[in-house]
Amino acid sequence: MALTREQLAQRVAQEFQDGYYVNLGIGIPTLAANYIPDGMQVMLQSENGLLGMGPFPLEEEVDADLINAGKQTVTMVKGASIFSSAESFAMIRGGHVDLTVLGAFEVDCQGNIASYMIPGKLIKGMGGAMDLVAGADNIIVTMTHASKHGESKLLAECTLPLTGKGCIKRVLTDLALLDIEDGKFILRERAPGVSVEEIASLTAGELVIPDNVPEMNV
Amino acid sequence: MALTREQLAQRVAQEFQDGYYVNLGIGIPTLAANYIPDGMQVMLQSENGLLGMGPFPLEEEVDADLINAGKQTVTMVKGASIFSSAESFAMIRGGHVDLTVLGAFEVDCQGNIASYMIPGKLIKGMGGAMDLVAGADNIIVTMTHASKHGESKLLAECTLPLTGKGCIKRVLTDLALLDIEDGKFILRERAPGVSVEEIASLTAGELVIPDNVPEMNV
Amino acid sequence: MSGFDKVVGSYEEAMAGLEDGMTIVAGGFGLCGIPENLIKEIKRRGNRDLTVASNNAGTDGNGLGILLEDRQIKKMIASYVGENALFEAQMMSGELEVELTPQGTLAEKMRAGGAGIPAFYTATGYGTPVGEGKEVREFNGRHYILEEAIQGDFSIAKAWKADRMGNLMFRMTARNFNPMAITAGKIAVVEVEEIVEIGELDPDEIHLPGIYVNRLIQGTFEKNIEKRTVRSA
Amino acid sequence: MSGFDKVVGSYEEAMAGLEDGMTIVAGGFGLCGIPENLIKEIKRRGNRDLTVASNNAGTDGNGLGILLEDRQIKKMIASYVGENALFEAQMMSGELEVELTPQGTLAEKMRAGGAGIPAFYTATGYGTPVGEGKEVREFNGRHYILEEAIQGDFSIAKAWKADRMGNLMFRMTARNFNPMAITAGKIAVVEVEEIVEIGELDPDEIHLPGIYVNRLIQGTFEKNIEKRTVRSA
Repeated sequence: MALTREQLAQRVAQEFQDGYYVNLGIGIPTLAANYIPDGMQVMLQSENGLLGMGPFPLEEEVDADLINAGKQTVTMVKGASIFSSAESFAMIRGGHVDLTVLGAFEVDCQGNIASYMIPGKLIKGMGGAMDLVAGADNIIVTMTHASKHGESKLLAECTLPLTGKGCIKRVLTDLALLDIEDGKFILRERAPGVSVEEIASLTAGELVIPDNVPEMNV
Repeated sequence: MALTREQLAQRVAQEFQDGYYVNLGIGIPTLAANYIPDGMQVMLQSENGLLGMGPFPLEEEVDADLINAGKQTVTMVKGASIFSSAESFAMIRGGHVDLTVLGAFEVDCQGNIASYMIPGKLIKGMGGAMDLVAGADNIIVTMTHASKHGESKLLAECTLPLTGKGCIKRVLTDLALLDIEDGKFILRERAPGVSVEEIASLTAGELVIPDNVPEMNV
Repeated sequence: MSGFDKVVGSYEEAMAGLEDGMTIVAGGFGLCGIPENLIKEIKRRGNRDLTVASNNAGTDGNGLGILLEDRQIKKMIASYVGENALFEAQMMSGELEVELTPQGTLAEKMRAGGAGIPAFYTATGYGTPVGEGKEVREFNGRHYILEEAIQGDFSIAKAWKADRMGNLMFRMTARNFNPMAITAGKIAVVEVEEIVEIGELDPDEIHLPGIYVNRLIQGTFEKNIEKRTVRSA
Repeated sequence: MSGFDKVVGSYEEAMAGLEDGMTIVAGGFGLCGIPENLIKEIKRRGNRDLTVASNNAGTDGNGLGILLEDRQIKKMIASYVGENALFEAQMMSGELEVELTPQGTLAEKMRAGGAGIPAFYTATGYGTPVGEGKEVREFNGRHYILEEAIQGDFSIAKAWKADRMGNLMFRMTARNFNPMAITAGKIAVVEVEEIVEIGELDPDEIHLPGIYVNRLIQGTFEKNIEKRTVRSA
């Protein structure tokens, strides 16, 4: 079975370590904040200028001056700090954020990522995504493995305009967790009940299948 | 008579305008703060990260955490602000300071200035001087017109390592106030009792002497 | 203190001198911390052919979005424009020129513009459409592209508190692009929620020194929220 | 919260891992806001062949000056070294390599090192010895030189107050180079006058977020004054 959004978020959260500063993109990455293991603390960075993002506010706590990068109203946890956009991206570009999780339309086995533009159809802009992928050493891309029509999004070469070149090393899809090494996808984990064959058939880029591909623990 | 240090400072202060943000170098420039005309306010920038420098502290006010760029203990005026060195030089380099006054060993009629190093003799470093001369549109250099041995310091070409190239437009010496335009010194004012001839004899760079060269009002 | 009193008497005065074809650098992120009344004044003035550098272009009917209604903006330099149907329509039709710029690069370009840095290298955008036509250089085995500073004829920004000298404090994430935007404009106009007496702000707590601010005005703000998201108790 | 608790138990622990030949980026201006106890610990450790980037090199017997006594510093990157006779002697004799760097360029190089900017252009130093051997480029008719970022194996810095997560506040002009120095080191060590509980610092008033800080220690400080200058009442 393909992972649900919640399961994807759970699996992302397994990458967290106590003391990590983490930037979570809009959508599934953000959900991962709900699955931080007990006894572990991570500080969420929001690129509009907040480190230490808390949960959504109660109705009476809503403050127009306190939003996240997705423009949602949020709160701050203890130990939070506020800074300008220049400082926020100094932090990101300078590699100070421990883990970045974001979505994508396509990735390829060269570590390229396309996530911000579909020519002629969707031109919303890259926001902070280009800075995030260029600045972070440790990035997880979360995405569906294939389109609704069964077309692979894990390609030999991205077809859409790139968000970043050669910067992605780990991809989590609804079917599998894969690393990218030396121009190949390496299959690391399968979604529960999903066969290696199914994953292989939906992966257009070169895929290395180790002898043992365990099921994810979600 | 050559101007005294106090007279030099007085003449510098005549360049102030109400509302000016001013950076005053160590020595005579700093003295100019004592001659700010009544009813006028200027804010003094100290490049170690203070805008709104006040007078020296009373004995009981001395605080090791509050010094100026000359490492002297100082105070803050109302409306002062504190910032990092990067922000301080963003301000300077970005041209936000209205007037910069600093000393020099030599200037030349190309607008070059040498102020930080005498090879083999004195190597203290440029501190903020190179940033100040590169960042400011409005700079006054204060210096003695000639050495004790009567050698001009207003040259056709600086002999010492430069602090800045082509950036000086106004020089105040103990003998004269001069502008630099099109590769020439233009004599604007004389120190009281100093003749145009004396100034000309002590100016090695090309000097333009207008018909009327008034005495300074000091 | 008259020389340091940055307070102007009206929004008309605040934006006086803005001309057709000028470049404006604007603070704000989404609708958070935007200079909403200064934008309304620009709409009232009716200046056209403006180039605006701002992270977003507002929404339909809010923020910079209202300047699109009368086609006052010729070119937007922004990182994200996805909240605005009118924007998308004008961009698709070619009426509006758009220079999509990564968010961090945009913030740094504004900072550079204010800080006398004409250009800098960044890895952001290398190998992407953003890098096309830009110089690529390797430092320590990594590729970077050259990005140039942004400067404006005007900056418009919003802060929380100011003293009459223009020393500013921002409030929470309404800080965002505002400090850099202010530094990048020849004439920096800032609207605030409260103006206090000189000396009331602790020098250590001032977020941006008044040296960068030319005109200051106290306004009242709608503070619209794009995505009100709450949890239940 | 253990993962975010940056507080270490001793100065030994604070500087653990510093090796001969490493590069240190240090905060402080003159003797103001210098990490005096961290410097003493480096002296105690006896590491040699260090490269140190710091605006000044202390004075004879104070600050970084004490590292010169045992010839621990191989190279200084500084803007002003005029307060230190031993420094001058070692420089003149060639024992000490010195890279004189304009103050603003030094501050910006440290900021760039922390901010993922490998290099930037500045007019500062163009046409002077500082510009020799550096690329010159024209932007808008003016000449600029290319300056590269500074990064260190360690940063050492001093702040006023911190919470245990390393969120920092500085006090008056003791701020100076400290924030940038901290961002530019792989391992950033900060000593402070007071450590408060998490949540005690207002998020809007934090000068540097704890994300940049790896190790934190509370110390007591001599705070020597180079030029005590007073006026009479």
